[in-house]
Amino acid sequence: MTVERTAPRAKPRRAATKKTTTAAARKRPPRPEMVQLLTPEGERVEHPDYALETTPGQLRGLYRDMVLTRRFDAEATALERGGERGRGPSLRGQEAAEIGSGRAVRDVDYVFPTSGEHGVAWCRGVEPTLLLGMFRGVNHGGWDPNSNNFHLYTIVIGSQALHATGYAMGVAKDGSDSAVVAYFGDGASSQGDVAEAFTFAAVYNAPVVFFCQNNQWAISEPTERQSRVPLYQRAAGYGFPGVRVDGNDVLAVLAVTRAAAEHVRTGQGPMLVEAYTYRMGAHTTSDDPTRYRRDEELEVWEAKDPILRLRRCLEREDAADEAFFADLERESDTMARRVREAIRTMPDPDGMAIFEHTYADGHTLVDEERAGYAAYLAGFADHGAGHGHEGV
Amino acid sequence: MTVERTAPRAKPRRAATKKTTTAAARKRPPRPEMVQLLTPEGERVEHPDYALETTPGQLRGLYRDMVLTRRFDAEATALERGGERGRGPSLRGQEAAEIGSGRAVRDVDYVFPTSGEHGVAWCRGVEPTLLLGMFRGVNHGGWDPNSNNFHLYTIVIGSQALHATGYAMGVAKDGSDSAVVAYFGDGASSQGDVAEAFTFAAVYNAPVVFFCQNNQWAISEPTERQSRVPLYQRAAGYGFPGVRVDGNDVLAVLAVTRAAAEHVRTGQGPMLVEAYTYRMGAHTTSDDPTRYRRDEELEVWEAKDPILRLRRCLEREDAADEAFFADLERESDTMARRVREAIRTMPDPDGMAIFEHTYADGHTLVDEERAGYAAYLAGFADHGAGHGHEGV
Amino acid sequence: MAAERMAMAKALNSSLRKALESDPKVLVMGEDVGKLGGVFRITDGLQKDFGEDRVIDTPLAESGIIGTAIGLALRGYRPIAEIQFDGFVYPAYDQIVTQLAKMHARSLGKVKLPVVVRIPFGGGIGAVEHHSESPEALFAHVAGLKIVAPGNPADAYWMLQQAIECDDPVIFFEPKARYWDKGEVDTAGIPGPLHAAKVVRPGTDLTLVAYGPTVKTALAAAVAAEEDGVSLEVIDLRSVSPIDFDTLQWSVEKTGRLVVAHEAPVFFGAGAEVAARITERCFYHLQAPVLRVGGFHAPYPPARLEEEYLPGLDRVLECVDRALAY
Amino acid sequence: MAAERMAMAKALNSSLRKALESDPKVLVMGEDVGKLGGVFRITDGLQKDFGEDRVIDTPLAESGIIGTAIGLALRGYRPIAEIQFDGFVYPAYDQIVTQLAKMHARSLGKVKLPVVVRIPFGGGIGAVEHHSESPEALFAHVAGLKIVAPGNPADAYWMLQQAIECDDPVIFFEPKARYWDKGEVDTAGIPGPLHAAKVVRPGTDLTLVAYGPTVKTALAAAVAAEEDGVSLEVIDLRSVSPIDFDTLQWSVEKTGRLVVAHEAPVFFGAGAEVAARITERCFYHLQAPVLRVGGFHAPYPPARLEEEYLPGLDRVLECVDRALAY
Ligand SMILES: Cc1ncc(C[n+]2csc(CCOP(=O)(O)OP(=O)(O)O)c2C)c(N)n1
Ligand SMILES: Cc1ncc(C[n+]2csc(CCOP(=O)(O)OP(=O)(O)O)c2C)c(N)n1
Ligand SMILES: [Mg+2]
Ligand SMILES: [Mg+2]
Repeated sequence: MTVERTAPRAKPRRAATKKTTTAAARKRPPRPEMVQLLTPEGERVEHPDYALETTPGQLRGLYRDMVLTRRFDAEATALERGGERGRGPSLRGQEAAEIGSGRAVRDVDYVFPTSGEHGVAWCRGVEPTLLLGMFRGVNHGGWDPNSNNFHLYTIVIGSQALHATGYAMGVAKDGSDSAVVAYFGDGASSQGDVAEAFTFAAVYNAPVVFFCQNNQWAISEPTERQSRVPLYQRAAGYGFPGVRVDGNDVLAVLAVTRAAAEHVRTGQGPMLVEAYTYRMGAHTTSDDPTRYRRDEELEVWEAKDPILRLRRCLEREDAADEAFFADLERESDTMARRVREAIRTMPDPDGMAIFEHTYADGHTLVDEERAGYAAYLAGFADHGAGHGHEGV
Repeated sequence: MTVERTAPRAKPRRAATKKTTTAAARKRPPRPEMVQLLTPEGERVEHPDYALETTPGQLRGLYRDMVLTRRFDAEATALERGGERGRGPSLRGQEAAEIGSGRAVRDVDYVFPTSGEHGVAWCRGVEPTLLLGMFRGVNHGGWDPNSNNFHLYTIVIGSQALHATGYAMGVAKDGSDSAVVAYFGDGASSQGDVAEAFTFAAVYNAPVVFFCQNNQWAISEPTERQSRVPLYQRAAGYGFPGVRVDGNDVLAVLAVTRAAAEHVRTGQGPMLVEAYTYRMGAHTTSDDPTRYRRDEELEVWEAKDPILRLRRCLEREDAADEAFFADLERESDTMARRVREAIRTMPDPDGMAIFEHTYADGHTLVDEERAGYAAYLAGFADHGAGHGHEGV
Repeated sequence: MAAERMAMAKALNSSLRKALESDPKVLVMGEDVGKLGGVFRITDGLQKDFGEDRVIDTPLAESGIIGTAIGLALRGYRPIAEIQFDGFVYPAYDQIVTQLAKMHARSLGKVKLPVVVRIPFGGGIGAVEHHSESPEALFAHVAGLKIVAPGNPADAYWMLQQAIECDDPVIFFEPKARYWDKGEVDTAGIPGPLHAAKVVRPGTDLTLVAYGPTVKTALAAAVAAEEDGVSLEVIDLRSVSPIDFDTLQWSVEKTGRLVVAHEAPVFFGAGAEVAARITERCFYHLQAPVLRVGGFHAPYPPARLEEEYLPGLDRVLECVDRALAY
Repeated sequence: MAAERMAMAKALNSSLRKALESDPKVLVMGEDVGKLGGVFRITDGLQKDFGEDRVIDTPLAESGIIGTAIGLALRGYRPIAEIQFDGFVYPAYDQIVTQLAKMHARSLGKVKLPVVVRIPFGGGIGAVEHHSESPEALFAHVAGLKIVAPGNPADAYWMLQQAIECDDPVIFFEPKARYWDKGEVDTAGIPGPLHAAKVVRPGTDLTLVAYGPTVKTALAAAVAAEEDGVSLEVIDLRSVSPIDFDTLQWSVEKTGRLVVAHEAPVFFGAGAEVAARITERCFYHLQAPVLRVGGFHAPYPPARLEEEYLPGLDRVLECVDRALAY
């Protein structure tokens, strides 16, 4: 597998999307900066380095993944608007980047997400309602990363790139052929930790795919505030390949991530994938994108919607019938109900939970504070509602 | 000015050094990965991108700078061996990198050293004995950076790359045409701070030259422990040019740094210069290089000695006579004596100095501790030598 | 008359505006401080009025923000850097404690670094991890820094002005849970010294010290205690480095009892330093040990548990009761 | 008989060797720990015997060292990371306090991070800036970490063994000025609990607490005081998080007086926490306030001033005198 490397350029070049191509042209298209296998119109295109064979069933599966992911995200966001606590980022628009990459890796591979890869979590088989605890404010994650080889969400941006690299160093020591995937955003690419992860991964030849979701924005800051050249180019300076893929094209993301995982697990060291996509919603429910971006931009990207695109492909290729779409809508509604129900019935943790899990092997101060707090609570039980002045 | 960018490569390619070149070949030599204008044999070669006109006087000046720098360094190191406190890195072998770059910039430019650029300090006109205070243990630097536009030595590796970048952002705001130079080592290139400096400098188009002295070693670790591709290539991934120069060739370093400074001061944003050189001595007086590197390596590099090389050139071009070399030796001896004398007579700071300069605007706790300590000392004055048990 | 009732967020915004107006060397920098006006809108409208050159959106790298702020200060600027949330200051910790705090001393006084680091801190806003921490003790231990935290809009306005004018680096902790609380701000007034503690409610039976978000709790506790016939003297510490021990001593010599409340974990927190020093200064006056109430030795908990974790009214009053029981 | 007289450096080296031998998951990593054997030679010979795969020279990036150590721990390894000097730990501070300390809690106990961070700390070796600091308080305030510091070779050997066996992250502070001091080490012995303080010299008039490099000073002070007819009970704290307050309380209830000595600055240092808590526990037993002697509120000074800065014998004795004067 070869990966293009081009000289720095002030503005990213958009891959040309042709409506019609002759067979000859399809055989040897010019190598575009961004890998694309599916145009926004749902038409297949070929790429010299990345081929992908698909069955109609696989296409439907990817479509279902994306639809359910979007619905899950919408539901979680709506609950927050409805007054539920917590703030989580919305991934609307990034379903192809998440599902394509999530479906590219195997069970034995290991994924380090940043803090909102619900789509990847879905692919890993993580029970969706487990993801809600942290945004509902009942825990900070709390699932077992080893159950699905899906690490906890990491909120401090960039940190997990190092954890993934260390994990991959361990994989290499074990002689295992697992691939490790580290997700991060365009904004996070500026963090020193991500650069150090690049350095360590390259020097130790660690089997880690750095998967950067460039959704054009870091809250209110456009990607140009992080780099004046396309982000995938950063890899070359650290001695490993980088590639940009159309992040709204689930087939291209799947093919490229699969190739990247193969690259790293065959001992060639790390690889960077930049998925060029777009955050269609607000950063969080308390964000207000009208302050910093224009409606026209959203319109441009709505035309490239990853779900719409695959639907057009399914229709074009006659890979799905009406019943499929109707069934999926029902499934989606059911899932939404289940999410709402799960949120509604999610029990608040017991107050004493504060004193659990700070240490694995115990700590006398925690014991002392636990006992003190229990006595304090017992005081209320003895004397009624205490001073009754809670609420400041 | 164009700067080569090549694809990553596992091993740095050495620039070919030819003994004889035809006029035609000298006009259009193949563009080597590393810029060189003077062979180890002291013969001039040309480079398509970097020309340098020199007078015999200038060559003698550079030679003098290097000889005095080496002598200063040797003297400082010897004093430590002689039992003086403190530990400072030795720069032997890196005189061309320091003098070439130090002489390439103007008075209005601003230099951020790491912690041992005595040669650069010399070029900036910093009184040499001022540099000794920190290694003698009487202060942490203490010179006024603005006197010579030469910042304090920074020991925590990589930090100063950000200070230089911020300073350069200020220069740009002021509309000044100063160039800023940030020195760091091959080891320091792995620090997140250096990567963040690259990001900030590129995004704000800051007029900063990143000058990396790749002396092949970070204490006991070879440069391959930091990167699997040549370090100058890192710049391209951040969107600015990087170039490797023969760091033992004072003429090439001068020409390249001058061009880089010109590049940054003309609003083209940052540039990275990697000076490919060698640390001939131990890292510090308490280091033991025999544990990690082989004598043969040192021999190879001794043949490329930067001072020897320029001496050969001076002789070849008849640019200096016996008297010049004799005078320089005397000057060097005098300077050495002056350094020894300065060290010997350097007064210990007063104990109360601890309470100075923590704050510019004062702090009541410092006042309280100062008063308390003064009273404590006064107690001894009153009662003789106190308990007389000092010395644990 | 320049006195006006406004929220702390507005007071901070006005104070930044004032500084940008009065000194062309003042800069505001941080993540999302420009067009968005910061995630809490503290810098709202400033980039529009002062330009991108003075109100600067930075790359997402906290070490880079502080490191370049230091460089800008070396060039003669007076940068005010915003760290988006308390829990994101740690990537900048090295630049703050090793460079920002020490460069003045390293230069034997030749270099001054008038940098203000604004950090919204504390909990009570129902946020996810890293958005509710109180790291002030981690900076107060480090010589070369000054640490302050306003407890009301007027102090927010004036203390920020004074921090910006100060030639030393100041870590300016803003109690984010109090951003929308209103108070009288007299922008024409004459402020007291930046590092002086203030008796915000006089009392006779026990001194209750708080700062930042806990000042409001302490005042509420004093009201509640009064109903029970107990007179609390509430002191707003305002400055965590230096600490105004003189004012505390004066109060404790009168009341004989001291309770310190802060959101940060009690272990190695500001309360420990206050307790140790006041006990030394007031050994013969104290009728009870200095007691501390604050966060537990645990990571800041998820939102649904923060009421349990934080020193709320009941926990403060219980601590006061314990001190009075001696 | 496995008892042998050896320097602390040798004891640490033997302890690492033992750990590498007994558990294939144990790794040693850091800057220059391989061929060079570390700048203090604590890892001398380990790479030669256990290979580059287990004794790993890392790139020069402290955040990267701790961040990848966390990843290795997640994969089932037990990394022992060396930070070359105290003053170079801050670039890793974020990974330590935000990730290493909190991941166990974040996972509700599902993830364990048995990582040891070895840091040579303290002054007295005549070094340049950043090579003599005592940052333990900056870690002790952070829940999720355990902090220990041995004061003699035997403790160095055993406490390191125990730290490596511990399933929690441990910051292991090594008193570098004591590396070459010798003591008896019984590698066949049975060590006491890792976090227990030890009475290293019994006494009756005043309790003197120290840890790491100041234990030696405290013992010397006790000898000197004895000449003056004063009996000091010296306690080696050994653990800074948790702190064994029970042992301190037991001693102070007997002596009625307590002095805490450490090299770190007094302000917000470990002495503050000890003073606050022991005053609370022993309020009616204390005949004097708990006094603290340690570093000043200033950056660690240049080598020629460190004797003035450090709590040496005279300053400790003067503090003891002050406590006895109550
Ligand atoms: C170290 C750190 N600084 C700041 C933040 C606050 N923050 C959360 S998300 C975000 C934007 C991240 O942008 P990007 O990396 O592009 O990811 P996206 O949200 O666009 O997926 C910021 C600044 C953080 N979480 N961590
Ligand atoms: C953050 C940090 N970590 C570790 C050190 C200790 N240290 C001092 S010099 C050095 C090697 C630096 O190597 P390099 O950057 O190549 O510079 P050189 O000494 O070779 O010029 C190390 C590890 C330090 N000064 N700062
Ligand atoms: Mg983004
Ligand atoms: Mg080097």
